[in-house]
Amino acid sequence: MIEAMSAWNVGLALPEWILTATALVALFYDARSPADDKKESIKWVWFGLLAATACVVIEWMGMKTGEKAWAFRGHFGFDAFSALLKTLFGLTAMMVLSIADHWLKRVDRGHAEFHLLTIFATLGMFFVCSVEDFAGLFVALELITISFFCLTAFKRNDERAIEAGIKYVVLGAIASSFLLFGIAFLYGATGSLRLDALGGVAEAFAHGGEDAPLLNFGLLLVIIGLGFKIAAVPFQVWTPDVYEGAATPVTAFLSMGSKAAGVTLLMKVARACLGDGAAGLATAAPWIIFIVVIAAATILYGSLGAMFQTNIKRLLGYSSIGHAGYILMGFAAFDQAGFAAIVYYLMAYLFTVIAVFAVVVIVNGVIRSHRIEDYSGLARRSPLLGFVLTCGLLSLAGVPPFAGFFGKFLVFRALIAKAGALGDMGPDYAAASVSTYTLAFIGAAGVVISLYYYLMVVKRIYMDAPPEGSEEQPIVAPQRLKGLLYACLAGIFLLGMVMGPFMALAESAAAALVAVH
Amino acid sequence: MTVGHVIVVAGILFTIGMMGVLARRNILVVLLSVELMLNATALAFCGFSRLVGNFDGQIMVFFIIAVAAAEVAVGLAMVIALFRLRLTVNVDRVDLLKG
Amino acid sequence: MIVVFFWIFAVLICGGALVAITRRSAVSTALFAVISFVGIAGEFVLMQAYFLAVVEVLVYAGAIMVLFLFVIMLLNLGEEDLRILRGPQLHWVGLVLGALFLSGLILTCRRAGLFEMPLEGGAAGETKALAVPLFSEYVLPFEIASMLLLSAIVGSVLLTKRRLH
Amino acid sequence: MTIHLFSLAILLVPLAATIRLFFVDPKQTARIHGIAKLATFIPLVVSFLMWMGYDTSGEKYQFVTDIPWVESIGLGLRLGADGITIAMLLLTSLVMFTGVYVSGSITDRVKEHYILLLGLGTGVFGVFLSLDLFFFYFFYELAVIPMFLLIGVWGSRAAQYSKEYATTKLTLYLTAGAVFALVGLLALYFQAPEGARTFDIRKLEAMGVDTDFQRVWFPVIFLGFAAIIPMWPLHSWSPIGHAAAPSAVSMLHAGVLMKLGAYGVLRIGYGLMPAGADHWMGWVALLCVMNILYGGMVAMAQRDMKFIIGFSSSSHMGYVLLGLATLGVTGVSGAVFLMFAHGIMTALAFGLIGFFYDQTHTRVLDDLGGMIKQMPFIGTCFVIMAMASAGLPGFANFASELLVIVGSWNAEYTLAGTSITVRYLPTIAAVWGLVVTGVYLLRAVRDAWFGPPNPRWDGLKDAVTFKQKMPFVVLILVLTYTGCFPGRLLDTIESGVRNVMERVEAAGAVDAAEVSPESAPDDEGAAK
Amino acid sequence: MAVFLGWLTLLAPLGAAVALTISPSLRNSSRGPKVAIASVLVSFFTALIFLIGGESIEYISRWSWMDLSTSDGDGLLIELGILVDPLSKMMLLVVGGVGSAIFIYALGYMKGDKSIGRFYAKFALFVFSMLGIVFATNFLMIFIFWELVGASSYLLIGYYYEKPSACEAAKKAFLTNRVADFGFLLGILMIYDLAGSFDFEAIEAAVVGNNLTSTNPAQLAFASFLIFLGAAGKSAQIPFHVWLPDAMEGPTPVSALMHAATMVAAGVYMVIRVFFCFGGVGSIDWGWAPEVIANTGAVTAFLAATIAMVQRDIKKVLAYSTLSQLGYMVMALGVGAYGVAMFHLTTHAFFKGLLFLCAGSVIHGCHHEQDMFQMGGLRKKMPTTFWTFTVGMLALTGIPPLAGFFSKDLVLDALHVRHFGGLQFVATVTAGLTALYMGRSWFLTFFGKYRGHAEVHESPKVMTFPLIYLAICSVLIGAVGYFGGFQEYMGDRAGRDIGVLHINASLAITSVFVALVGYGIAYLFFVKKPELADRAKARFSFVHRLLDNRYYIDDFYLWLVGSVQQSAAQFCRFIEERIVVRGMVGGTVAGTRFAADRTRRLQTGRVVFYAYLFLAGVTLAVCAMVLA
Repeated sequence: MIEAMSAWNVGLALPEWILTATALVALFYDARSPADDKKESIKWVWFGLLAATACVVIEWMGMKTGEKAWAFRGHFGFDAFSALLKTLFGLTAMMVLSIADHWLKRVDRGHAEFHLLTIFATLGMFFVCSVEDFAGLFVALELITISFFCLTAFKRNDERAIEAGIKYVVLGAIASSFLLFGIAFLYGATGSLRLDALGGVAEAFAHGGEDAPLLNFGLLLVIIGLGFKIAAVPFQVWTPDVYEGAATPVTAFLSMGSKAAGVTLLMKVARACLGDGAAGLATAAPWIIFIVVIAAATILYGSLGAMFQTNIKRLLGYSSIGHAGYILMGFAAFDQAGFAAIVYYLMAYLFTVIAVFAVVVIVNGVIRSHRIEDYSGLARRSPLLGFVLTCGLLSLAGVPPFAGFFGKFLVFRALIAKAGALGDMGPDYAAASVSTYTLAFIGAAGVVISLYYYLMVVKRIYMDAPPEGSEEQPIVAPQRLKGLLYACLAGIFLLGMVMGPFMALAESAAAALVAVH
Repeated sequence: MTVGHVIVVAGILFTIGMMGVLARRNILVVLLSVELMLNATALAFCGFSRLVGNFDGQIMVFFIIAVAAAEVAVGLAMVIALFRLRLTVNVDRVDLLKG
Repeated sequence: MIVVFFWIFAVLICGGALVAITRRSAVSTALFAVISFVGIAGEFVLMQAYFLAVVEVLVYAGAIMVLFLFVIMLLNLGEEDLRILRGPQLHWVGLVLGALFLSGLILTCRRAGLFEMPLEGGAAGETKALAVPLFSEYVLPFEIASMLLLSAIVGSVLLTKRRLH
Repeated sequence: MTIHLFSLAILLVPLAATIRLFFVDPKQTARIHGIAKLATFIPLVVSFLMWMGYDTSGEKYQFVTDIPWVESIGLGLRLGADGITIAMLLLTSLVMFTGVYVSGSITDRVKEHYILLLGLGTGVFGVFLSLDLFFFYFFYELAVIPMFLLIGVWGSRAAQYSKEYATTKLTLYLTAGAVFALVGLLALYFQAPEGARTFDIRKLEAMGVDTDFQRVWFPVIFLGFAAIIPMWPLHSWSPIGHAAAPSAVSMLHAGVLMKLGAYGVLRIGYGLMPAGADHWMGWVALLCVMNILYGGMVAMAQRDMKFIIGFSSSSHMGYVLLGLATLGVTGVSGAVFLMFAHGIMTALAFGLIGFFYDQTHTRVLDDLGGMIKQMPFIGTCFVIMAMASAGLPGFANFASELLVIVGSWNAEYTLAGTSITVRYLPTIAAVWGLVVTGVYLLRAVRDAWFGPPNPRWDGLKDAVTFKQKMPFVVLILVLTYTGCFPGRLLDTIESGVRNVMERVEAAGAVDAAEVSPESAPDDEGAAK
Repeated sequence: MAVFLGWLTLLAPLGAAVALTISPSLRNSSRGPKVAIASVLVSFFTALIFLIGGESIEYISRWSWMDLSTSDGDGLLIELGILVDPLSKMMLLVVGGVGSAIFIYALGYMKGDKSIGRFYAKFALFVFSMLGIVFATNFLMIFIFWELVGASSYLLIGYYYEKPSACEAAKKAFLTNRVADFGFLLGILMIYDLAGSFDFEAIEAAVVGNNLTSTNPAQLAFASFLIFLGAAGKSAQIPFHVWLPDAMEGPTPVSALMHAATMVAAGVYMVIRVFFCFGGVGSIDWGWAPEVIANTGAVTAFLAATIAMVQRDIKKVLAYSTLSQLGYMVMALGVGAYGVAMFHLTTHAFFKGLLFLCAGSVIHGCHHEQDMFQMGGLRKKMPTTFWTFTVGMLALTGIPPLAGFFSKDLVLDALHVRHFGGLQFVATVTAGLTALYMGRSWFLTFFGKYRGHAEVHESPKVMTFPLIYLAICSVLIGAVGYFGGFQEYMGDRAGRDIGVLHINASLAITSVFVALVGYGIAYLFFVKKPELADRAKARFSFVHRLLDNRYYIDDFYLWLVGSVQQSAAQFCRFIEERIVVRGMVGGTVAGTRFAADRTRRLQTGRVVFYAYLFLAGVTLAVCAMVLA
């Protein structure tokens, strides 16, 4: 163990190296090749992503169950958890690039930059999965954030895109400052930047009743910083604006990639707070209540805010806030089951969100609008797109037999388990237990409210007549994206109906996360 | 002098930076205020580095500076793009996206 | 002695920042911010983080602020803009929030006993002392930071290019 | 892992047909109809075979299929049937089968219609067959969501409410109820000690649930299901939903979907939380009086035919609730039997209303009149339906309502939280409900069918072909057969109910033993 | 064999009804009615066989209909069955004997009606329902067929469904009965509570053996009163009498069948059947119930007779007359003279059936004219009808030696024996009124000059044959019954301590005298000096108006239904729409929408505001943490 941790073992980060190499080669390629043919040819970057992802999978296959490999003297870890999430990020990036190809064809500029920034962001996400200290955490997160700043404002001739970028930069930088300030306090509390150093202090606090103001303060600020990334209330305000303003493929990437990166880090921090005894802060009632309150507020904000939206991307922005709330429900559970639920939730979310945004991109390509009104009669103009979008929205709403349902189910399951467990822990935890149950009911209410606005879109798609004169104008999905749509559809249904194998993956990831090394 | 003093000074600077973000409408100044906040964290790291007695905190300051530089670069680039489009750097005018 | 310097630098930091965010002109804001950064560098020196102090002055007060000034000049805001963007317009809520946050922070420090921890003592943050862990333990974040900068460059170029091909 | 072909087939056939329909050219409507008919006929046959093969003195759950699904959390595709299930399966397959026949008038997006209809059917079958809490919820939602589109796309305006309003309200209500219940289901799952946690209803039954837990959580689960039943005052989605839905969907909705709630109360509420049921159902007996009388009174004030039947459904479901609240074999068997009877009856009603609505495009009584002249067959069927609904002997509704009333007469309803025991009162209200039912149904019959023929409707076409008549004839035959010879079906239901009620009665006995020493004198004083 | 015959008798009309309903060819052919007639004749012949068979054919056959009982006998068991005893045999004779005649008669009356098949299907169904009541072995079975009778009467009264008045009458009949059945079912349930069974045998055993769970007279009286409510509904006793006159909207054979022999008799029959619930046997005190019953009967008898005096419609006169006669039967029930009530029921069935059919014949002859003031002088044109009507009328008014004389005088005697002086007086006066209104219609219809316009003709043979048959019965059956030991045959149903009654000469002379006076007045008013009638009308206009408006009872009900019940319904609807839908649901929706709108407005689009929110969140969290 000690040996493993002190080794360099640079090869372990092969996927990251592949991505780095891809980025660098692309950069040179972009600089050297003539303008016209690199538009299309830059697509090879996609294969770099594929290679990196494949590399992750291969490494993952080669690992024994419960094994964790180390590199960079213990500052880079690789286990089932990071492998699964890296695969997810790789898939996300590949899918986003597929969507983006279609979109870029229309925009007809900046192909190389888009691909490059996507690779950089993905690289950040890969690192996020593996970092073991706050320095790496911070830098990797910033790599993602800065890439996204640029991606958000990618359409720099578009006022809305720039506006979204500005808002994102300003608020993102503030959030980063808070995150850093928090890390500083944690550093002060533990004397180390390592994540696992948190455990000891946390356990001492939770069990010994020792006051740990630095830990609490720092953790609070770290949660705020990461809460910004996952769009948790009250740090969610940027989400709808940025989602609306950014280019659609970027929004897709944001809603899955950026959020998932935040979630990954939160999971890592949360796990660190559990300590070796895996109980740590999970037994600290105030923290539970804190997360419960945030989760409840987030769910309600996301659900309520979306009700009156007329722009589908904005609606999805609010929906993304709501989902952050449900993911936070998993954090409120604060145990292995909760982590497994979150991982499953992310897997389900990936296919769902990509499916939805793919349809949005395709539809926008024809009708040049993101207004929900203009989706009227989509099912008549394109049965496939109508169906995929409906499945996607219903999956977002958390309705069986779609993937989103089982994710939500697991989250609820974990949360109620926690509520029950807290209830058994005695009168000190009564408030925590009650608030956790309350969160479950608020979550249930959120499901209903959110179902309402998703259904309003479905209503447009199926029940309303297409706008005047457009009945004859079918919307055709391009062949390549059709493949993507079918893949997402398969993912949505498989994760929603044949949960066993995916659940096993999620559980092994969570187990790896919680395991003591 | 104690570590607490350093942290408090960092906190004050952080708060001032935050106030700057709240008070100013010029995006450039807003970005600059954010830089103040980042610097405050750097100060805090250095202070805590003294407290715990290793250099990890100071190394963190490096990264902070690097990230701050990157953020500034991107932020300023965006301001330029905004100015080109709208001929303004007033954040209050940047409110197309709302509701 | 250190106490005196500490307070001088503290005043520089806070005063500079305060003045910076209340100046009408963006240029003077940037200049006063430099004062604040110099103050921070001073505090670094007091904490024997010499290398950081140098970096702070070079990178922050130097490069970054110059970049800021450069952009301010580039945009060449007219009189009208400056009038619109005049001075601070802080709502009292912001002040209250800031004060509350600050007092929370101070309270935390007190509870943690930070005011009993002397600043003096400990090893000096010389170049070598920092370089060794930076290029061994923290080489990974370092490399990530390099990618980050690369990304920022690509992004900045993308955003400010006047015309794409 | 055990597999029983029957229970699996009943679930998989509609599912397979749903998938098959995806790949059919939308223009081949005949083929689509064919697939749909086949996919509903096979479950009908299978459920009949299950009924015949069901051993009333055998195992509690028969035809068990148990396929591990997510083993780590104790989740499995567990299907099985007891007597209650069999009755519900028969009901569902009958209504589905006839529903497909009456929806022949649909011409717009036929393929999608049947995909959703069969998906809905899969969900309903799944709920009835599930022996797993998770899949119970899963299939339930699966049944609700297609409803949204079915009503929204193929439905019609319901009085002052648009079909979109109706369908949204319905979907949200049903989902809210279900999600509410889900929290309860999960709590039920977690009350088991670590390691023994499972969604398997059979295992949970065997393990038993802590009494205090039952008392706290029974209302949660009950309320969740009560929204679906629908219990007053959570009923307002139902009449509007009925009114807006197209024929086949109204049939399924009123005929089957509303039964899911009561079934859930029985299977999960009573099956797993007998003490909770024993504790709380007294209040339900009072609330269901509101269902019966209030529903009837509102129906009386309606002029839209579907609204009348819609409110009458909520009135009839009041009897189901009353039967459940009796906590006795007679009343509960009556309730289950009534679920069956009411399902068939309302399916018939909505099929008939749909039939003439397709031609008249109005259901408002004031516009109709004397139509039996133009549509003797449909009119006759409607009168028969009204008779059945009004609780006339010879139809299953009467037999089952009689059981409910007799069962309820002997029941004592203890209001939890108070020392009040109610007797007779709910029964008296229920009997009066029969009068109220008669009033609005006969009025509807008179206003729509009798009276001088209206020349406006001279062009109406009666059901003439076999295809048109078949669904109505089948439903009437079932209604009369089970009404005249309830024996076999009732035996089946009874065997299921007896298994459930044994536990409830045992819990009640324990409860009485706990309570009686100090509060016995109170009961005497509060009786009546 | 006898058991089989019993079931066959019960099911034959059902079979006919089903066959006629499902087979269009049978329905539209001339064979259809014959099948129905045959199915009713079965019950006539069975009745004869049973009566001839005497005690050797008395049995109970049971079939378990709904069985929820366990092996050790707990739980509910509902049976259907055939109970053959003197009472059901006699009732079967009434239903079969009168029913067959009416069925045959209808063949002529309904000739030419397009949907005669449908008519006979409903008719047969009605007979089936009635037979179910006759054969019932337990309370639930009687209730089941009770309801079926209600339903089939609904179908028959509303036969002319195109006539709004017919639909209304059908609905009224059904709902009035439903309201009464509300009481009936509750009564059944109370008895179930008391005796622990629905079965007549078991309940009787419990009553005789004093095994009831409660002997509180008030409770028992209430139970039997509730059961009587059911009877009052079917037998059209005040206050449930309103449906019967309206029910004349149905074809005349229907009126004859329902209002002479079957439906209205069912109420009385049921009370006789369960006489043990009314103090007929055993030593248990049933409280005030019998008295209420007797008084109800008296009030009904008197009020109906008075209303009958002012009716213009020949069938309505007979309808009120039926009410009045039922009042007699109920009076007899009230005083415990069950045998006498049954005797009057039997005779009444024949002569009232006869009268209705005669009226039908008149209506048929006058081309569906029902107003007596549009008739007159039909004596010559319709001799058979005239003579048979005369027989029926004399029987009804209790002129010896016709059937009504015996039965009505026994009722009077029963009242006398039980010292119900007041009731006896009312009954005697009513006998005079009966003669008065019957004489009035007799004179108006058959004497004087023809006042109508259409060509009048005698009815065909198929209609007059049943008239003659019933007339003969009406002449004979009273004497045969009285002297042939009808009351003894009814056994213990003759009453607990009333025993077998005999004609009391003084009572008989009084009643005959009163009847003759009635006829005299009728003759005076409607033949001798018609202007006298008008003058009386003018003189006592208040009374006339009261009678013409049927004591305003119908109007009261109309108000009750139209205003009170509709207002209640509208009130509920108001609650539904305003409070449940708009208030609860709408409130939730509005609340959510309000919250949603507020939430949305938080997104002002201004990044500075966002920063405020951000800082507010942080500060809130920090403060909470520091304070915690």
